[in-house]
Amino acid sequence: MFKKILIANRGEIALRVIRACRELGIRTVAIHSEVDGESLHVRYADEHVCVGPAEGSLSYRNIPNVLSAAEITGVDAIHPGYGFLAENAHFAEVCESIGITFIGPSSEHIALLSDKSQARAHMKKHGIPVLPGSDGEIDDPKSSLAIAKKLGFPVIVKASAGGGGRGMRVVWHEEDLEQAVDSAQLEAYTAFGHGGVYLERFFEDPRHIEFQVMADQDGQVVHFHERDCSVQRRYQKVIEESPSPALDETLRKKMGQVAVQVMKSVKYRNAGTVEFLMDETGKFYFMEVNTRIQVEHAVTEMVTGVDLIKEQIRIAAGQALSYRQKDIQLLGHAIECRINAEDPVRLTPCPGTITKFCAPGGPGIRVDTAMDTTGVVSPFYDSMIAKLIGFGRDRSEALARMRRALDEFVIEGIHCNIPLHRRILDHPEFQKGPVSTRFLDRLLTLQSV
Amino acid sequence: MFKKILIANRGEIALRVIRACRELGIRTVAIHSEVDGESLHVRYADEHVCVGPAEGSLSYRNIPNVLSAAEITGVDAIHPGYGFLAENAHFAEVCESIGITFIGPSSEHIALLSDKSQARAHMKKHGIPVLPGSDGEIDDPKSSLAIAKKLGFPVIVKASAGGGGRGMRVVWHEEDLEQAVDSAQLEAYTAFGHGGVYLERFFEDPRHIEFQVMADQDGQVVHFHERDCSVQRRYQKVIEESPSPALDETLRKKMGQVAVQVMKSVKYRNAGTVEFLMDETGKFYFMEVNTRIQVEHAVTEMVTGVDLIKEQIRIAAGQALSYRQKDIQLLGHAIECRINAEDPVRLTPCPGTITKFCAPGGPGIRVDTAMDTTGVVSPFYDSMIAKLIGFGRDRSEALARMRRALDEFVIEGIHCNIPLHRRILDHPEFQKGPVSTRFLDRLLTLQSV
Amino acid sequence: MPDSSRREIEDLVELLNQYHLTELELEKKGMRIRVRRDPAPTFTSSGVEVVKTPEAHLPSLTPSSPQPSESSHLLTISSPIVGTFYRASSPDSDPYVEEGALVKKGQVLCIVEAMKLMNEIEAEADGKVIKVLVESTTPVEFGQPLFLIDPL
Amino acid sequence: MPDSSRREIEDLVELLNQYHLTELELEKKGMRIRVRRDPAPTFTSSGVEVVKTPEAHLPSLTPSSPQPSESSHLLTISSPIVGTFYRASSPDSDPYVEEGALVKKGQVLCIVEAMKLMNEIEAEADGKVIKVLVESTTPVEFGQPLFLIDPL
Repeated sequence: MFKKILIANRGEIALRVIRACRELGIRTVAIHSEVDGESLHVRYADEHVCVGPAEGSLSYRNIPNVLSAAEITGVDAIHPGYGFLAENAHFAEVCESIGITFIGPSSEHIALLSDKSQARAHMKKHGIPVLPGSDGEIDDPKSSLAIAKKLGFPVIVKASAGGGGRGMRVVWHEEDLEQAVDSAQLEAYTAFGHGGVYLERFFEDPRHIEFQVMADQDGQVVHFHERDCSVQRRYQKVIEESPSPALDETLRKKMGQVAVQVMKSVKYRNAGTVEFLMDETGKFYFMEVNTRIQVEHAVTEMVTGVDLIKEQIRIAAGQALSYRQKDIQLLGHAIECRINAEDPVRLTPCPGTITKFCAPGGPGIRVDTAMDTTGVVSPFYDSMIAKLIGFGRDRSEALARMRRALDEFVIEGIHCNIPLHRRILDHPEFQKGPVSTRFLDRLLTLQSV
Repeated sequence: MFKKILIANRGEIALRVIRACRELGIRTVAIHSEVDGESLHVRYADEHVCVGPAEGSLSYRNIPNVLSAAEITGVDAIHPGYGFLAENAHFAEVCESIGITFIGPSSEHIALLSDKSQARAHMKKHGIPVLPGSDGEIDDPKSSLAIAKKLGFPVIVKASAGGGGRGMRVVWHEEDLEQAVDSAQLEAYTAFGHGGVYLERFFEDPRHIEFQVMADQDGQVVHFHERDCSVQRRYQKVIEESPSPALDETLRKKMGQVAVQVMKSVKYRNAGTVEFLMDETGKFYFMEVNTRIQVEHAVTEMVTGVDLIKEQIRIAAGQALSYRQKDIQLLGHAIECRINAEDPVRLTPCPGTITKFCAPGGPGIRVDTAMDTTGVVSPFYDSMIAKLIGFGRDRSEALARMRRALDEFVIEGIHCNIPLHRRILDHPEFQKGPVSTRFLDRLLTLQSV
Repeated sequence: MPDSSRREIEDLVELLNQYHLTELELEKKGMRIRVRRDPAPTFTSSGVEVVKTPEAHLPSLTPSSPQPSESSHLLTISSPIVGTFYRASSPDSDPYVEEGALVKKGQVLCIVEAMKLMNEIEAEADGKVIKVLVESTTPVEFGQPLFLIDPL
Repeated sequence: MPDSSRREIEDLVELLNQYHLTELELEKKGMRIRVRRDPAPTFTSSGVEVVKTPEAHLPSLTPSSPQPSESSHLLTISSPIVGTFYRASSPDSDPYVEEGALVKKGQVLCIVEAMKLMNEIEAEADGKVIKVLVESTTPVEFGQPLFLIDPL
């Protein structure tokens, strides 16, 4: 087992990893930017190294400084968390080359799966159901139009290197295709340095269902059931839950098997998520693999009782999976609300100083946060203040717990999206069960009209 | 279901009940003394009524004022929590007589079971294994000595009305018996207004194992497995865990059946705990029934996923148990540390103002407290600051979680017993497994020598 | 206002209370502290209009005795029990006392009903009823002020 | 009046009410708080003894630039990278500079090794080396002060 791990991240996920390390008896090194010197993740770690100024690209994403920090502190391994360097194949590769274990998949896995178009092609070849779409990237307008017509409008243009909705365009009419492709390519190039795009059929009311998977060195692959992440705003997840109210036992089993098949087809290792898009009839399609631990992993931890971060660390250290598929049971229902610093009207991030922070407690409630009794939401980083997760014996108890916990949550000095979460949890459509990824955008549009 | 419930308590248990009510959609009335007007339980409740000055006997235990508060607020039911009026048969009786539901057993159950000597006799009659001892209370010195000799020294003198170690004397030699009985009687009379005592054989290294039981109107009785409360200091529980490291599956099943039999023998209703004393060989004896929800109920909630308070409320409202015995599974292992305001040297309660309070979070951790980001431990009430409960897939994970959570816990401005908890959790004997009720006293004696 | 400022102010108020000061001034950094205590006040008794029920003091370790009202020579009669306040012995009867009335020590001022028992609340001193603070048939909690009496 | 000022005033009014104060003054930044309660009730109590210095600063939103040292005209040379600090090019060589030495802008002062690369750190101005702040072969983090230079 590792003796010392560097956590190449900040905020709640850095704390999350430090907690796992402490429970495993592993020493920790925090890295931080110049503005984060007083942060909780720095205080919780055994050692800490400043790696640059506030801007993430100069500190948390600064590969030479992060690796130098790993070298001068003599760590065996690096946990990247999510964001920053978590899906940077180059970083994973350099770690491998200097003999520091990158806690995650290999650089090849990251490279293959972060190219969405390439991953699509690979899965299609392996018999995984993928969304009807173009074979690989498109470029000349004529053939694009032919493909789109064959798929039938509306279609969606997606960036191969994409994520978070960038480089995406929905096209409803033939005549808008060419311009949409152009602008998607431009945006993709600007955002990711690679302008390649591909086409897929566009579903109007899909559900976002993802399976948490873990694989070890020996090729053992286990899934931890699904998360339903359909409550999104502009492709950003807002609420996640497990199990999905849209699946029955048969479908759950089938999709779980496909998720495992996806990971086996690339000989995956460590934690990853297989994302599916599902239509109203229960037909599902592979979308992509996230080659990192995700924000919403805590939902799965609550509902299965498994510590995914510790499992990640154990696997990275060469141990075999400590669970078999039959050990992974759904013990109830869990829901996560991402509490963000957010302007209540414009719904934009609003950083600032939290003058009082007091998280809810009691049965079935878990809070992951890097806030103390006060705290700062820095404009340099993402605006998430806390993850609030509620567990109950069934969905209705989990919902009731979340609502009372939201009422208890004290965050003063700054605006946050707790009122929005209340609106969603109080909404009859959400309470009833499955919603599509357009539920929240519709709710907010109605509101603003 | 009830529309409105009055919580006849303060502190973390009042919050616990308010949370359960909110999750069930029931309105709440807090009562409070003059010094508790700003307390969290008052802020969380929908309504609140001041019932007297600081002294508990004049406020929280003041039956006329508590019941008047129930009347003027028009509640259907009263939840007594633990302590104060929770095991007051007279209070339960008056509630019954004025048509307000007392959320707990009937006044007859409380009366029968709070007389330890009477309860002992009842259980013996019903074939429940009880500790070898006197048949009922003793009084004349001659017959007492005869009984004691038959039992064999050491014996223990116990008050019928006893609890918390008061009115108890261990007697090692014949010649000390008479004086021990006299002084136990005096102490019992002073503490409880009833001086009756009885004799039992004294075990030097017993384990304290208790079973959480719940019974409904229809006579259905279910147990939620055991809690091991052997870590005690002067008969006060310090750490509780479930399952007990001292039981195997066979013994657990057998004791669970006896616990259910105990409750069936008195036609019990609502939540209660059957306490057993167990010797090193696994022989176990009925000790007493606690006719209330207990401080340590959260351990059982964590390890079974059941919300005991909501179940109490549902049963009191006339609903059937929502669990059958086979539904109650041990999902892992849970440990509770009672965090008390305590002088680290003299180990006595030390009330005061907490200038900063920040509870640990993350996976597997639950905190029940009435502290905000600051708070007051009042000299008028008990010195518990918080209950820290950790859950893990097994005992070793639960232990690791508790240790890292104790390290994270920030309580500034007063002394508390976190260092003591660390010492216990770090102790090889405790880590290895089952300890006896004398473990902690021995540990502390060694220390102070 | 940042919480820190609020806390600062509350700290000063606490000191003010603790040492019974009139004025307390604090400047930071360069440090300038000014304390002031005015001689015992004298003031006129008339024109008491509103006396809010004294609530909201920070949680205190010591039992808070009912605060003296602004016109501190006035006597506050508070409810010694929890119940329902009645100004008269029955719906048809006249109130026991009206504002302006002179009362004798021990005279019944009102009834607080608790658990079907009628508890008569008596004047603690001779005096004039300045204000009836609670409306009839209203629930009252322990310690809630019911009457202001100007003792003779 | 901006909303924030309005809220500030409302907060103060609330505190005034809550603690029954007569006067409450707040100045920001340099911090100046004044509380006053008129008229005070009578009592006896002796002097003010302790006024705690208020503390509590929060992590700041703005990057903390290296603090100017006491003698603020001195120039601090900080490490622009994370790595290991060496005063000489090899274990056998003399240090690049000693305390008291005069250096030219652009002159190499030390090496910080990162990922097997030797990064030469240069003087940012002409001046005199007042202090070498780190021992050779020590790990340094980003922004860690290495030298104090007295610029000429």
